[in-house]
Amino acid sequence: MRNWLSKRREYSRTVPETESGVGPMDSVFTKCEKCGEPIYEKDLRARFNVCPHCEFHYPLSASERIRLLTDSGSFEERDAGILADDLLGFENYRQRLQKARGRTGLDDAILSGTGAVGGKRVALAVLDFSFIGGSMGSVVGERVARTVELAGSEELPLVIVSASGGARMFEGVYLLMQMAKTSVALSRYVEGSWPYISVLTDPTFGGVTASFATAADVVLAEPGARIGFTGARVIEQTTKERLPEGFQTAEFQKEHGMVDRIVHRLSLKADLERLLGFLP
Amino acid sequence: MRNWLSKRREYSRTVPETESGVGPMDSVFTKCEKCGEPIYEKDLRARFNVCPHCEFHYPLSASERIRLLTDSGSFEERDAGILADDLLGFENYRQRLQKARGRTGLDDAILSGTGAVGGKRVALAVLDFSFIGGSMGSVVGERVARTVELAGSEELPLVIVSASGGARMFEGVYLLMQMAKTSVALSRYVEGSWPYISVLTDPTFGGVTASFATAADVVLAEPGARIGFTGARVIEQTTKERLPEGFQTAEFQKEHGMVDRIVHRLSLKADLERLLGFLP
Amino acid sequence: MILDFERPIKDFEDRITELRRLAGPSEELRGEISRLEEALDAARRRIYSNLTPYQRVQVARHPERPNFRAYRDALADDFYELSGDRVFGDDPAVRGGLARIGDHNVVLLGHDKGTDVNSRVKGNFGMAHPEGYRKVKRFYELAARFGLPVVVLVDTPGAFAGRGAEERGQAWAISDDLMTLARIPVPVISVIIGEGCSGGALAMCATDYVGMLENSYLSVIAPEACASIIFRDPSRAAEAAEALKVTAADMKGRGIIDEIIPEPLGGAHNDPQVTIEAVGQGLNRVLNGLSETDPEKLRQARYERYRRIGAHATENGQVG
Amino acid sequence: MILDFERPIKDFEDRITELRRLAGPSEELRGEISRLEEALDAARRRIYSNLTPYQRVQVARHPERPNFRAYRDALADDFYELSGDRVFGDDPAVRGGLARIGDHNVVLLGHDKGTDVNSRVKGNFGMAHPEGYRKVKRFYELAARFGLPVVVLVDTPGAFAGRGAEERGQAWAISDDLMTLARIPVPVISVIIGEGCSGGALAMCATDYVGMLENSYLSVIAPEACASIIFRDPSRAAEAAEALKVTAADMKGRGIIDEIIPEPLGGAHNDPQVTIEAVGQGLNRVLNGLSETDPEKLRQARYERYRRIGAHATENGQVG
Ligand SMILES: [Zn+2]
Ligand SMILES: [Zn+2]
Repeated sequence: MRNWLSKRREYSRTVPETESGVGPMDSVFTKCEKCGEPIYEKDLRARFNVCPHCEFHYPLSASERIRLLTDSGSFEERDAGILADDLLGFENYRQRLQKARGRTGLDDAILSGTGAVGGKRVALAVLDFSFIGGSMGSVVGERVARTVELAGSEELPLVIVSASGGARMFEGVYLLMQMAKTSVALSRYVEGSWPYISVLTDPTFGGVTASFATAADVVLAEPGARIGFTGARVIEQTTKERLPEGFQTAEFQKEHGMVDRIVHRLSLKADLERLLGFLP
Repeated sequence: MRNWLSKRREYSRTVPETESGVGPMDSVFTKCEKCGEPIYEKDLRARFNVCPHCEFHYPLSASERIRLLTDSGSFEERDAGILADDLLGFENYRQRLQKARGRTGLDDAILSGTGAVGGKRVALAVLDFSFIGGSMGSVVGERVARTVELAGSEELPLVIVSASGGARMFEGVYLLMQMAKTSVALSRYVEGSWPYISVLTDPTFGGVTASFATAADVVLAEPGARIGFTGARVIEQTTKERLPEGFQTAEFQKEHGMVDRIVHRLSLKADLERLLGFLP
Repeated sequence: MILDFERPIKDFEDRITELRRLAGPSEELRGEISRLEEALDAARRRIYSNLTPYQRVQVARHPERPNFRAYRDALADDFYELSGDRVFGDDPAVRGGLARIGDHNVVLLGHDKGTDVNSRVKGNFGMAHPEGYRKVKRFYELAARFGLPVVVLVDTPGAFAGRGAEERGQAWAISDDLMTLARIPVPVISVIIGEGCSGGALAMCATDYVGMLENSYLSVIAPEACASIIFRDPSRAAEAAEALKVTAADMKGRGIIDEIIPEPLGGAHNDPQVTIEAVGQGLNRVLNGLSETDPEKLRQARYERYRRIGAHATENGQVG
Repeated sequence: MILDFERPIKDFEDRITELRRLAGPSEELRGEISRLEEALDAARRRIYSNLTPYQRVQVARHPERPNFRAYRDALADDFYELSGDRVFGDDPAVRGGLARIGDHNVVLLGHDKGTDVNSRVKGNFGMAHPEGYRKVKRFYELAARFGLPVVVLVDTPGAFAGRGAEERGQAWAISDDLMTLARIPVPVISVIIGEGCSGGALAMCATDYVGMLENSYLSVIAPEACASIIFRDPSRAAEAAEALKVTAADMKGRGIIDEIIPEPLGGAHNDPQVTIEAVGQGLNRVLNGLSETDPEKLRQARYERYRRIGAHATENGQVG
């Protein structure tokens, strides 16, 4: 969550939230915040929010991500209608939830269910950064755990796409326990022999990274995605250390042995198809 | 082996080989090569070749090591009479073996069997640096493997004390295969639940370190022991890099997370007793 | 060190000491002294029976509060420390090894906050690096291999946030601990003896039994950090501690922990001996209970326990 | 690059090219040319059918010899590279991933000597660091988890000897690979395509099937290093190679490997295509054979195979 906000602030400079998670694209044509080139909104949408000029990957909503990855019409949502409960009575949490639900049309920062990827059926969970920064709370934890169990019981490969600023501290210790919840579920799944593929997108931090997002057989990441435990801003504040260029990028994580491959968003589906083709 | 000789050269400056592996102690009284203080041979023997002034650990023969670690009279040697066979017809190998056997009274660079440590029966193998630098060859590999199997079949804890300059290249690929041999044996042993404790003494390098000596549940090392894969001299020659003070010492390896504890020779038996007391 | 809210207590203590000095052997001030002693006792009771969450956080951080070393030395008849992650280094922020507690051989580990400036710095104030979490994983697996119960004493402000920690996969190391904890077929029990903050604490307390000392806390984030994010004002840490519901009582009330271990009046630092004994009795009781349990049942119960916890409701209102 | 002993071959080749140039379209020199071509063929045959062990070592190191990349690109219908040891880094000296070879999905890995100066330096000439061996362990375990056979192409001058490698536990990483290899219940097959030197090679070829290309070598130490130690004279490498018995024929004769895969006349670098096809056929044959085998039988056979090898005799003379 601390990460979430630091990230969010950076973001709001470049990408005001919209339902699709797309940035300054609501006019017919706009300027890429990264390379400054003009982009037509339709081009950007057609490329799932990847700049046609500099290939910068803008945030992508869970629904668009599912459209990107699954064979058309194959996705069936599961576990809809699970809603966060403000058990701590945390100042403004209910309002925040209302606002996020209204703005995104989502129950919470996740969509999950089953779908086909190149004809192969998988259990799929996708986090959505536009819902309170994709922060992990009880609903994300519960739906991830149920998706893992679904994969186990139906003997399906498991694919989870993460985008999370970190913890949703409005839920206090409950969200901490979601790390344990998703881990116990995964620890059972991996006793079987179906693969778990994790896809890390910008940004993935905190409790998500420190639990299910990194516990996969294969870890893929989108170019330039910022991935880590604690956000760079917080680290600089606490350690007073200047961090190197590219710190915590997907490329940095690959160089440090934490990520298997950097995959361009527009080839992500093809990569998943290849990968799943090799595996049970 | 390359290590063995580089080490050996260093050694010969400090510790001419004698049957006991003890250094310049054959006169009644001598000077510690390390601290320069005078030492009476009997004191040194009484302290198992640890200098009473500077605590420098001189090499210790396998038989003395067994006397140090096992309850008196409890050790029963196994697998005696396994002799190296010069299958490659390597120049001078037979002569070297003859010489080493004569000088040390050993079949090869190892003694193995069963013994009691504080009343607890264990399978024990001890390498002897004074036999061709404790280099691993077929006999070391075979007797280590048999000791591992003995421990497995009699459900005993396993203790191996290593001292090895590295590979005995006179045996060419056979010695390489001893690494595989000891590993397959150990991989079965660890399917059981009896502990394997490895003790690293000065020097432990090459094939021994890269196989059974490091594959233990608990790894102990004597103070100042030089431990690694490739010897410092070779590394400096090949990389032209100046190596830091204390490189590859037991303390260095502990700092780098490779060794559990540094144990003074004179408390090694007590440590083993404590350790074994906790374990099956 | 005296915490602000402990000031009145300190004042009474000082005055009593002073009077004793004046009175010397004479009987004169006896009455006055005993009156003050009663006031002191009352003040202690008043203050400590009404600690706010943030005051408890301060007590949990008290430098004189008994920490891992104190428990280890008092409760383990023998402790054989093991070290190293076998891949990069040895992190003194977490320590562990083989220990005998009561009749039980166990793997004992915990965060080491140290006892003086040097050891505190060496132990990075209990904030572990990936090396530390990988050493912890080694301990979990060692325990599983030998069928030994694991006892964890949790006391950390969180996993360390720094460049090296990120470069070496802090998140990966913590995740790996959680996966290992979920898997090992031996009893795993933990007591939060001070601070239990962030995933750095969870990696060592997602266990079959979780006890909390009365004034310890468990939180996803430090109240100060939470305040500076939510309220944009670190000085509102007390409110954040309140809102985050971090106390042992909160956790027990929500069924997240098994037991609150009471502290002596004036907090653990006021009587370490009594505190340590209380923890020791708890550990022995739990070890006796769990050591009989069938490993598969343990894993099953652990699964169900952590699979359940959450603050969510399905649309038909029933909590999932 | 021309090896010294290949010089006569090169001379014939040059003269033939020259004559062809002079002759142009005319028929004149036809006779002379074909005479030279026969001589060239004879020279090749003469030289390559009598290679000394050290000459084979030089052939095994030939920069134009087909290496991991060539086999990967030619033999894998698809190759999905995976990377990273999940604790410190990714070592390009060894590469691996998921691949389809013939009808088999496998985990394919090997030492990457690169194809040009940059990639050779990046891959550290096939000398891996601990990160590399830990990545290899990850591949072994991934294969075990999914029941995929492992195919290893070995081509290394040895595990890297350097400061960082020692600091991060080179010996520990290699030992861990050997322990993992011994354990995994899937077929593991390796082909030594070039250099197979030291424990750095063994960590990747203590397998259920070991093939060696005709001019590859397997040795505990580089002949040059052996010579400088034993003979105190690196220039006596040829003698050392002789004494160490490093050739494929030696290994086959001693029952240490399963098969010698013949190379085309003039060595693999003289006709990579043919060489790669030969290896490919061998891999397919072995994969077809082993993929049916019961996992426990595999482990048992692997155990017996490596438990047996040794050059020792018991006093009553019978080899143990
Ligand atoms: Zn752009
Ligand atoms: Zn001395």
